[in-house]
Amino acid sequence: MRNLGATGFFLERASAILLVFLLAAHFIVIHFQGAGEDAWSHGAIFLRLSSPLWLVFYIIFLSVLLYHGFYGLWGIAVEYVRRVSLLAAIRACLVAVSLALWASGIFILANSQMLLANPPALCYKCHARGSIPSYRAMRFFGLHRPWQGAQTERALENFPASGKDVESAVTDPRLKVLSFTGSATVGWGLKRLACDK
Amino acid sequence: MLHRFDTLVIGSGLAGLSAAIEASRHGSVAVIAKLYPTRCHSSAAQGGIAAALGNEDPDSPEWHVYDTIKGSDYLADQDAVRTMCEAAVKTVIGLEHMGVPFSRTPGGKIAQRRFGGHTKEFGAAPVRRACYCADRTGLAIVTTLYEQSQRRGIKFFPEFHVLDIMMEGDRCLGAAAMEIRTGEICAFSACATILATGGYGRVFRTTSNAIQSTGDLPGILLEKGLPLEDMEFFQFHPTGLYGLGILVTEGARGEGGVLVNGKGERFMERYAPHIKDLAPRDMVSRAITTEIREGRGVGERDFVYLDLRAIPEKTLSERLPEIMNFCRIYMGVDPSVAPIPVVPTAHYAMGGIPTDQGGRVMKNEAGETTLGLFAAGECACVSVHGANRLGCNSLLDTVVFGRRAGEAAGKMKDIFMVEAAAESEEVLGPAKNTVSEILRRRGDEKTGAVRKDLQELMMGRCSVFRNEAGLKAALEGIKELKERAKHIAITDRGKRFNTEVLEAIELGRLIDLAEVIVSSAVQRKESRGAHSREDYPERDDKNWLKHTFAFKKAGAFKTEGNIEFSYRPVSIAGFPLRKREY
Amino acid sequence: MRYGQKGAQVRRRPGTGFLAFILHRGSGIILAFFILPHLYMLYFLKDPARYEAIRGVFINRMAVRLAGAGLLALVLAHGLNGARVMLLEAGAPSRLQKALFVTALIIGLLLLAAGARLMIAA
Amino acid sequence: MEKDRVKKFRIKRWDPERASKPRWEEFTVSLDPFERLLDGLIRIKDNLDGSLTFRSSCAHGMCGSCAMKINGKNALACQTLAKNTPEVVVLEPLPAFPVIKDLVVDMDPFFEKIGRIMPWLLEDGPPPERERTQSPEEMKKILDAIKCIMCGCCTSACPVYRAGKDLYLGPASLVKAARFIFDSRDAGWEERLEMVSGKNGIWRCHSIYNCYEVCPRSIDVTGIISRLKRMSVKKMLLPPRRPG
Repeated sequence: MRNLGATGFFLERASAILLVFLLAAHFIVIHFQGAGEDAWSHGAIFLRLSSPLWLVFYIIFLSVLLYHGFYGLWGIAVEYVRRVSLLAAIRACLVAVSLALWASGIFILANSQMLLANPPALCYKCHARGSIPSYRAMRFFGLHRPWQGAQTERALENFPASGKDVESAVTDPRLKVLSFTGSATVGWGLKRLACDK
Repeated sequence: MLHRFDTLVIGSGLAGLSAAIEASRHGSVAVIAKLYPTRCHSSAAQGGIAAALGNEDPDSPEWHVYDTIKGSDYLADQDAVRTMCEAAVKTVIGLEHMGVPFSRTPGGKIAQRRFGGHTKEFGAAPVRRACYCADRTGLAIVTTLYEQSQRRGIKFFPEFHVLDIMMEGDRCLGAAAMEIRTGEICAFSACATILATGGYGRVFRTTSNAIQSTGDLPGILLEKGLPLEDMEFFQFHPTGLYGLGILVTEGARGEGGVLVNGKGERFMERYAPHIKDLAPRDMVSRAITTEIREGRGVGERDFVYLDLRAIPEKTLSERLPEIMNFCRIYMGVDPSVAPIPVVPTAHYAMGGIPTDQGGRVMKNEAGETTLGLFAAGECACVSVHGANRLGCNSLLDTVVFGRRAGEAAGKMKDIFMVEAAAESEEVLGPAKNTVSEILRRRGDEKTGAVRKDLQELMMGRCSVFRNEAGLKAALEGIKELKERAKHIAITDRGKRFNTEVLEAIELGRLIDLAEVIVSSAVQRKESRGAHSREDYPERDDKNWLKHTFAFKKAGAFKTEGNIEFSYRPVSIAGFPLRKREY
Repeated sequence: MRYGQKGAQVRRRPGTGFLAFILHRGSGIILAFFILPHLYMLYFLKDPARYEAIRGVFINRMAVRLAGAGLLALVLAHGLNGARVMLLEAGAPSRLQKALFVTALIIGLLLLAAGARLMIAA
Repeated sequence: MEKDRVKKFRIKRWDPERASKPRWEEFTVSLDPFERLLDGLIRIKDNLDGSLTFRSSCAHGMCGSCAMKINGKNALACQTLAKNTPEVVVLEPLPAFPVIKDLVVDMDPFFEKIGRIMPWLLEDGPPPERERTQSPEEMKKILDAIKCIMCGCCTSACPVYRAGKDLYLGPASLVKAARFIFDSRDAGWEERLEMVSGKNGIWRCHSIYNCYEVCPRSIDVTGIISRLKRMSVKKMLLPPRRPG
């Protein structure tokens, strides 16, 4: 038990700092798209999960979040529970529940990888709206051209893009169908590009 | 409840804790006190503890001895003073080793500052001798000693009010105390009992002393037929906050503060041309009182100013932070921009339970001691302070003689066996009677009113200046107060934490002590140190170079009221008597 | 004059720090349990139709969108106060604790306004 | 006196010996603006109700006896002036400690907690002939902590302490620990730091600042605890040496 307190405290603070960034990314990508946006549609999630970077992101996010949250709950228990045996039981419960949650998260991620290897056929849709935050975030993580490196068969639905990205998407031979929401000029320009295919 | 320890210490101030720590080397020790250990009044000591460390100025214990004797107006026993001053350096360093967080010089040594009456080369100029911890030296030392007592496994009994000392002839067998929390009276048997209950400044209205400084133990000893020594000498500290009596340490003048009267004069130049504001306390108090009496007080009121504005702000906040705080809180004055209104305030009892240098309580002027009974600190009189104590010598006195008493008391268990007392009327009877007698009283007097009148009386008749007529009137007044005290009605008849009963008991002791103080003052027909008679303005070494022993029993030489007196010569060892000038 | 037990009520203002602490603890507990619905939903990723059906419920109900904004508020409260506490623990002077609380409050409200607009807008 | 101001003291009174529940009682006394609330209490005890029970000693904020809850905030009655209080002064015993009678609470658990952290200087070997040296800068590190008078205001104001009295050491004990841990002369700092880093020590502090707000000695209590936290983390991360 050498200075466990300091370790716990330090990890709690460290995980908090990590969480600031992880949660910011999470909120920007998922929640700040406007309620009508599809950043957490089935396709969008699978698109992200097809990238190893996002996979790692989610594993870290899950672990850090669970550690931070359950360590916090444990801290409250320590403060209010006097009986040592009860405290030990609570501790065991918290550890078990957090591990179970972690395992189920990992299971979901693993499951998604298996689905990705054998996907249902779907069309690709492209949102040419470069200004929205999620686009900027994806650009930041280098994920703004999700179709590059994707297998032809993979389902790709509804991603944000702008300018050059869209051009590359339209000209990419692997993209078969393209739907578009955005201004007319851009739309017609895209159409011309697509026709060249 | 019955308890048995090798050594019993009553009082948890500096003297008590020092004694307890020392005694714990020899056997089991219990400390009982009517407050929690760190609530003692030693923690209010501000300025410092004197020791000729020579860290800031060249210094020598010999000069310290001289200053103390001169400061005492030659009434101190010179051999005891020598013992104290020569032990001072070791004592302070011992305290530092225990962990007292002293302020430091840039070189990392214990910092020292100037204090009233401390000089170099036998009076040449002020010297930096007071080792301090900002202006919370007492708190720092008390806290440290309490910590060390905990380390040594000393058993504390906080909030036990001692009601009786168990005596068997000349031998002390322990004490009976009430556990305030339950009202239960317990007997503490011990081979040695050390009294360290501090002062009794609460006989005066304006005092720097704590509300709990009520002189319980000297009062009890008086009843047991034991003497009290030099009770007429009560020090008035020159700079108490006006109206409150909260002390402004002499260190404030040591750092460069000056006293200013209503005309804006630095009047101490007239009274002590050499060391001015750093003259001993009795002189400064007299000077202030004279200024006020002669109409040179500030405005229409009866105070003078202590001006600290010459001290740089940084020094103020580093070395006198508590003073700054007190002035801001209680006076609404910021000492760095305005002078502080001050008046002399009752501060320290030079007199008390007579002891030898080992803390053994004397039972008569011949120096015969009682077995198993010791005293140290302000409640005791060794006497190292004589007629006037120098600033910073009180902390030194408590620690040096506390330790000596503790050592002597700790060894008692080898020569004096005391068994645990049995629960009997003989043992606990007197203590129980004290309480039941108070509870039996019927009448319409209130403790607070009688106490207030006593304090007013003492302040008016027996403070800085005294005269025969005033003192006689005070004796009459005290007689009346004694009568009134018999009619105090107690409203709280519960057992649990009954402070009303305790206050009535304390008041009884205070009145007894006031009587001894006034009686002693009446019979000493001279002016010496803090005892300043207007009708006898000169020091009279021919007739009065002697300690007063006041008894409450028959068979002595001289009588003033209910008190009888005998005398003990002053020990002179190396410092012949001279006129006292600064 | 004597009063009953409820006779003398003092109006007690909880200290800033205590308020912040309660907010922090409360939001923390709720947020810890927010992991559950997230995982529950993601569990249905294996069945796209089912997943999209559940998602539809969330997207189409205004109340649920508002709840989303509430989640953001909790995250901001927890996170910003966490930042405040960490700053103070890292050595920021104690006398700034109230000012830091107010600062966190203002930043939180601004972020909440911006974020909630994005979350609630269709 | 005309300058007197009438104050109402509303006091929570309880003598567990005689009543099963506390009751509130109101007294009217006159107090000068510059008088202390303690003066008011003494006046009540002297003139109105001798059974009113409270602790007092030094009467100028150096002993810590008269700590109580004044208008909802822990403070010393001897340090609170009449002019700084509203017309009605509400007095209660310190919370979190068992009430003995009226405004007197049992401080034993408080001192017992302080005793747990080995509150004494541990030397490293026999002391030198003279004093151990300590630079003024080193001394400054404990300057705040040595001001403590152990009145109990901080510990009693701490919600964490109130929730788990028998567990959490409480702010006063931690300040006491800091007084030694930051003392350059102390050899036991490592052991003591371990002690306060246990599960009932510094990690229970959530920087609520109640202790800081109430401390009658203006000690930066929470700041000191934060310093301990930093030191503990540093000690975990860095090779063992005495961090500042």
